[in-house]
Amino acid sequence: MEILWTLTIPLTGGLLLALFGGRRFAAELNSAMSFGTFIAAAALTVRVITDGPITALNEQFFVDSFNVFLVALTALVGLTTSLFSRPYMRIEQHHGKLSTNMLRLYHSMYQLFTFTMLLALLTNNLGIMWVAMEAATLTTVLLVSLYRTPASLEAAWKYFILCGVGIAQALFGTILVYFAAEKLLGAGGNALLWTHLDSVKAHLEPTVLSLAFVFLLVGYGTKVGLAPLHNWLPDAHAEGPTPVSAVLSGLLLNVALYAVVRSKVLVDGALGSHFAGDLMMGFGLLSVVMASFFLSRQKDVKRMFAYSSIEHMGLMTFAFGMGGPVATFAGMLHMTVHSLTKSAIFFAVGHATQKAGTQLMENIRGLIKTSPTIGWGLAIGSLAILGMPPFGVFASEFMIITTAMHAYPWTTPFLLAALGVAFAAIFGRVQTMVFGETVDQRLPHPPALVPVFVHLGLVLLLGLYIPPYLAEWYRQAAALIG
Amino acid sequence: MNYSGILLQLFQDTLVVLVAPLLLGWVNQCRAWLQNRSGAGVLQPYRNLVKLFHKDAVLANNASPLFRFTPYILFACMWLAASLVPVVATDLPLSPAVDVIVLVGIFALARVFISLAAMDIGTSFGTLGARREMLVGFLAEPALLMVFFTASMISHSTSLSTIVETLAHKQFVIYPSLAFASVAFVMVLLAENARIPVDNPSTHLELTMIHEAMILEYSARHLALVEWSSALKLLAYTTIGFALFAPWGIAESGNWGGLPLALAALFAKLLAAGAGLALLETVSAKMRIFRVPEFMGTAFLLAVLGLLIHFLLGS
Amino acid sequence: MANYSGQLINLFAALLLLIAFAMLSQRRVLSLINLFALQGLILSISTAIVAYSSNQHHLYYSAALTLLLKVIFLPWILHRLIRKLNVKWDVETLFNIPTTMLVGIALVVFAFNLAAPISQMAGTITKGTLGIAMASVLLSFLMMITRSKAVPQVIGFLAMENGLFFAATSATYGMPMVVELGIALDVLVGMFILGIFFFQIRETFDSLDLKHMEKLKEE
Amino acid sequence: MPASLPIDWVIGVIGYWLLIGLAGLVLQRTPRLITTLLFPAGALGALIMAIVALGALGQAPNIAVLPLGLPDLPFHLRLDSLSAFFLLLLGAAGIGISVYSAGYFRKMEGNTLGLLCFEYHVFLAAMALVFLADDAYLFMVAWETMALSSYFLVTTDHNVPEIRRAGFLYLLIAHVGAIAILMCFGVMQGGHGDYTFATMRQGHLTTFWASVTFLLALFGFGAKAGILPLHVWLPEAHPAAPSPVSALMSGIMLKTAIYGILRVTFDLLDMQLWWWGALALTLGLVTALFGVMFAAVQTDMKRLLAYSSIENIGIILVGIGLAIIFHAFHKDALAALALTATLYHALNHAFMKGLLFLGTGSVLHATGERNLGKLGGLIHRMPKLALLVLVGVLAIAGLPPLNGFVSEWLLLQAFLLSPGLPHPYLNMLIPIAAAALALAAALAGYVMVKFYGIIFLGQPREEKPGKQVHDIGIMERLGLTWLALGCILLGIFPVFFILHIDYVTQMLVGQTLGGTAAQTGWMWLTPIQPERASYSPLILFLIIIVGVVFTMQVVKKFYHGRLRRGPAWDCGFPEQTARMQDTAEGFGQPIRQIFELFFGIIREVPSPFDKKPHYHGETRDLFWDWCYVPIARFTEKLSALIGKLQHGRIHVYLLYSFVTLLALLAFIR
Repeated sequence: MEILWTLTIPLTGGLLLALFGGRRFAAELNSAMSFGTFIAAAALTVRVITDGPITALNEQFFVDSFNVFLVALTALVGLTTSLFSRPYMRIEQHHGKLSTNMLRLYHSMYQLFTFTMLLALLTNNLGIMWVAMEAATLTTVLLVSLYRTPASLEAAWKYFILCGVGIAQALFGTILVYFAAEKLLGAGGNALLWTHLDSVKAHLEPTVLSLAFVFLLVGYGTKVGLAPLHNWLPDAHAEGPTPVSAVLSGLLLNVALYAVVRSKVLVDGALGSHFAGDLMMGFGLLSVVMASFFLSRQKDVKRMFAYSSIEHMGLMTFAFGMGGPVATFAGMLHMTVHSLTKSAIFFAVGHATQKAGTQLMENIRGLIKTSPTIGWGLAIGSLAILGMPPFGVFASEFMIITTAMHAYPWTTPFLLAALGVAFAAIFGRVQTMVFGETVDQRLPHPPALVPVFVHLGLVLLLGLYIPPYLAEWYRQAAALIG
Repeated sequence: MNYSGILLQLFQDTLVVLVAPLLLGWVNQCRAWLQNRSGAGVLQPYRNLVKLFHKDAVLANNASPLFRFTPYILFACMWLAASLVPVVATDLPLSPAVDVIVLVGIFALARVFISLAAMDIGTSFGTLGARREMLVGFLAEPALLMVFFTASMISHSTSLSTIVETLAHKQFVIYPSLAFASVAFVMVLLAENARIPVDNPSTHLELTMIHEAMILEYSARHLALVEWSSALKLLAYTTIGFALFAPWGIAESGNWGGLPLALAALFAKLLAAGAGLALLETVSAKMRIFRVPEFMGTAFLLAVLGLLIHFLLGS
Repeated sequence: MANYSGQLINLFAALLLLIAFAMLSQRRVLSLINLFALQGLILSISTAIVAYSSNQHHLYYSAALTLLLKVIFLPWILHRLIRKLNVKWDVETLFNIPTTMLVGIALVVFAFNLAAPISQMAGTITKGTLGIAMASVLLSFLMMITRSKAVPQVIGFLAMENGLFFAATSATYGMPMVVELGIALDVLVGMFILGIFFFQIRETFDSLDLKHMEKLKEE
Repeated sequence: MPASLPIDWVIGVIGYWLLIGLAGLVLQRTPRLITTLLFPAGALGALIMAIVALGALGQAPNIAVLPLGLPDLPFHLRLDSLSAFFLLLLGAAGIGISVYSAGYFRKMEGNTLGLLCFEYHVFLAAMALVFLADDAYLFMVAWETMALSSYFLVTTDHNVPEIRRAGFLYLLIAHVGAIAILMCFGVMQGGHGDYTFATMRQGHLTTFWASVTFLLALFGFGAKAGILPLHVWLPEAHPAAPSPVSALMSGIMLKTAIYGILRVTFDLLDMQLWWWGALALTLGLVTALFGVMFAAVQTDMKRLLAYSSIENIGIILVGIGLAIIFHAFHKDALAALALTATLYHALNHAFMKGLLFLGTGSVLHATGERNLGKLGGLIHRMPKLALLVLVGVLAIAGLPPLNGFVSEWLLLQAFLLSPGLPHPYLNMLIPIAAAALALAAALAGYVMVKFYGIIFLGQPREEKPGKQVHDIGIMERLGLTWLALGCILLGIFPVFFILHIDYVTQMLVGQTLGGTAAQTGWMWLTPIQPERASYSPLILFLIIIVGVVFTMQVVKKFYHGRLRRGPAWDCGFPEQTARMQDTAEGFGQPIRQIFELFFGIIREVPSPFDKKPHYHGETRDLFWDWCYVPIARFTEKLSALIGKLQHGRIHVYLLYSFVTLLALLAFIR
């Protein structure tokens, strides 16, 4: 039941906002819808915590402890981002960057995007999951090009083509999985249902599955932003409106990684080897290293943090690739804290860029002086994302690095170098943006910084104290993933 | 803590205080003879001291308390140093309180204070002298320490009494390491006591002077104390040299019988040493101040070599 | 009948591959679109045959769907687009055609022996076709890489979709209906969005040449 | 009553500090309250900490577990003798510094002060937690919190670009070091995410992995301690910070690194190899010599002190190296001696360096000058400060009878007693090491004479019109007096303190020094046997006093005592100005000349015909050009190379995916 609510609310929201998205109350409606979604998701979460994994609509939907926390996370970030986007978009409109139609498009697409995310998470059917992922691309691609500037168009085009092609590979992978499964489960719907696949994964045809995994990894990996398939990501993040960047790197990447991990489970079951894990570790490590070196030559603040997202997705992929209770636990924790922190950073960055009237970092100065909340938000957020304790990102990095040192020592020098370079790159620039003297104008509307500090507060909490039920979740999920 | 020990200690203390200027006088007299001058006589230092003690003291206007206080500390330190060296007898009651490393420390303390005092007035010469003094000091100190280390490696002890006893009262052995050490020691002695070739105690030539530059501003009683303590310093170094390289004749703890012999030996050695020192000073020429580091570096090197040789040949 | 149908499918598969090559070598946009339509037609026919031979009724629907979408609707849209944007120029490729063909042939070989072990275990009457499907996917990928204008790239994208669809039908008697519908919907919406894009790009750069869109990079 | 456990008290103090910090944030409106109330309150906390730690020394380790941290890994805390010793150090030095700060920050304006108060006390609490942590996670959290809070303290005055740069450099090196420490824990962990130190103690590593662990620890902690070549942040960050913060960082924070090295090497690892010791010894010597050499040529008083901190860390590391060597060869008595010297020097340094940094703080406050070339003659303006600083100067110059000498004496004794190691090279290495150590110690004297003489003695080199220089206030005086007292007591009653350090050596190398050290009464310090070596600072002190008093009396008795004041004579030089005194550059010149090849020297000497002659001399740290610049260049090159991949053409991107796909497909065939 909750599942239906969780899905229908954003869907109806999307349709409603397609009509009224331009009105004055649109932003509030948007937030209200997101709030409803959040409530439904929370109810669903409670339900799952109390009485375990559930399936619905003759098994078309399926919730276990792995995707339920992602659902909750998605709903939460969706809510906070909608709260943030209210004043942000007002200011953009005030700056004359947006027309009413654009605003309508934005609002309705925002809701539809949330819907696709949740659908991709909740569905039990790999095919539907694929459809939802593709739909997610379609809903966001117009948001990326919202400003109609040449750069934004270019970014959107690349985003569309690269992700489309990537996702096509994923479809091929899905077809192969189906091809392997239908011999065991018979033709028809069941052969794509995750629950059924999971039950028979040991008997699936290894060669087909390994082939399938390659396509799935390349496909969904493109959306995760794994190097060298990541090229769309920085453009899309930098050129789209900031709320979109926030949800892209806070949610979309997570969901894509979720898809990859789901398929990894099947492949591991079928092959009984560490093949999938090795591939993921390789991609993860490559992404971390490359991203950190990209980081060190950025001028555009949003672009820089986009690369940092690539770095962190790489780290998660690496963790899931390593497998084992600790690493997987760490991977999921990292998913959570990264999307919280990164979206918080994007909120702060958004307002900072509006104040400075540019995204070029050398023109942003002394935020702490003019608007301490934005400045501190940015400073603390960046320190958190750089893995400074006592923030949650450190907790997961702690587990990942120590496990790697224990299990795969040869990888750690790369990690050390990459993290060091990334630290120098990001922190050196953030420091100059936050500190120092400045002359800036005030914002026409008061910025919404509650979301920023809510997120950072959560991240801080997760660094010092992980609530037992959350830990229990993660542990069950880790057990599922193996 | 037997009374004889304490008595002996007191005796040695007074002895060194009284004898120190004499040694200075003797060295100067020998130099005079060697440069065939008639010389002022052995007792001249005493006369100087008396004269200085009768003069009125003149203090620079901006002299701080530290400046006035320093001569006393200087004097106390040097006196202490001289009286802690087994000059006539070993195992004096105070000797366990201080070993060779501490001795070096005491010299350093005195040096730091006199240099600070020299900088206190803020004249060009004073600071210059202080800098040079510290320059000489930071090279001389480790060299001296290394010399001591060589000796204490041999005697497995850093307390001078034990060193003397092992060196003097064991059967006579030739330690090649000690040879190196002795050369190094003599160089250190020359440098530390402001003798030629490092410094010339009897000129005020600003290009070369070190020790004199520091005490330019002192007069009367302060100057007297400073002069006296430098005499004590010379004596202390000489007696240390005896203790390390010619420890024969020094009396055991508390036997008064050995004392006359010890005294005789001491004076004989002092005569010889003074003459030798004078000879050295006469035959060598004052070197440029820039060469001093090389000179001291050589001393340091020799000392370390001695130590290494001790390890190579084993004890 | 079954064996005939099997042979027929193989024939159509071969045709599919042939068209893929033709698209790879084709210079003119209009004929590209026509080729694309032809491909769709073949696809739907083969699907129908599969449906008939292994009476899987939902495959009829998907055949019909293909016919509607990929033979009639999309080509129509594309035609209208290029008429509106009047882009009838030749598509100059980034590499010259012969090289591309050679690479394509290499790809086909690669795809075949990649698919060989799998098609052994295919339970369907359409054994060898998986390799062909994969080959056509890879070929359209190659085509996207080599074309320097926006429209041909999109056509390549759609052609890839065709290949996938063929893989689905030939190897597995088609995906579940709901998935088919979903995919179709996505393709449709995607096409709309692309249409919008063409106009936006056009009015921003007054050309559909992708070389205008190389600004965003690390310098 | 469980609350009577020492560890609970310590945790209580930590919480108390955090509360004070928050209170500081709250009270931003009323700065007076912060200085008059909160900082003294913090000092009180430090006092309690010191007392509890002193009591906890030698008690059985007591353990606490807080319900925070990772799900499987709550915060484990453990208070054993090692932690207790360093907590004592923290508390004892912290008292003085906090009291001083209460006076020092008077004039700061509210919001900055509130923030600073918060960071300051978080910093204290984090350091205490580092000493207390008993699992890797808590340790790392405390460690990085310490780094973070100190970073924000350093950048208090963040409008100055140099200060920002200094802070960035500091945090960067700290972070890289932290990752290395993390890896070192990663090697030692029991697997399955069991990161408690208890399991690490149980675990047994192969020689190779043990060495990897040690090297990682040496690197990681070395980055914090400022061991060559990771020292570059230190002379940048210490001058940048407000003086009490510099005192905390230099006096206490550097010791956390020492603590870490000791903890990992002697407690967590179950083996020690002799070459680790040799490595540490050599590194320590190089660091010490390098540090003191650079200190001698500095012209900024706080930079000078920072370099002197590098020197002292080097000396401490030498002690650790010796201890490792001895322990590896099962000469535990000697190991105990070396370790005692190390710990004693750590304690001494906390007091001396705290005192000196605070002293510079007062000078800075009074004159607004950090450049030695513009100071001078302050002994007349601020006599109290001058006296207190003199104690610190004599102590850090390693002069008897103060505390710096005691630890150096012990260390030299350890060297002297070392022969007979079963390894010939070591036997060769050790006398040379001793010589180098002696050289460093002697140079420290040079440096300190320069420091004190140029700041306090002579005449003011530049008169600041209208700047009224006044002596330090009561709070400052209290704080400084406490530290100075510490220097003197540590110098005169070493045996008492060594008896307490014994608990630590007992725990680490299973041997104690005190038993022998105090064998002939508490007055005499005898490491092995009385006839081998003995030292009685008290007697020495008394003799010097007696000597001075006696001489004074005699002179007063026989002397008429007439005294005139007049202008300085100076060889009858006609007229002399303050500019004729030796400058800081001048005083450093001999060192520059002797050790020329170690310095990167840049000088602009005016030509004789310059209308406005301008002299500019600066000595650069060659390690910049040797390590850091190349690394930076390499990174830039590499990132430029990788940047080319983001080429901008969508076809190229498609090609990437295509090739990746084909490669993977080929890979699985």
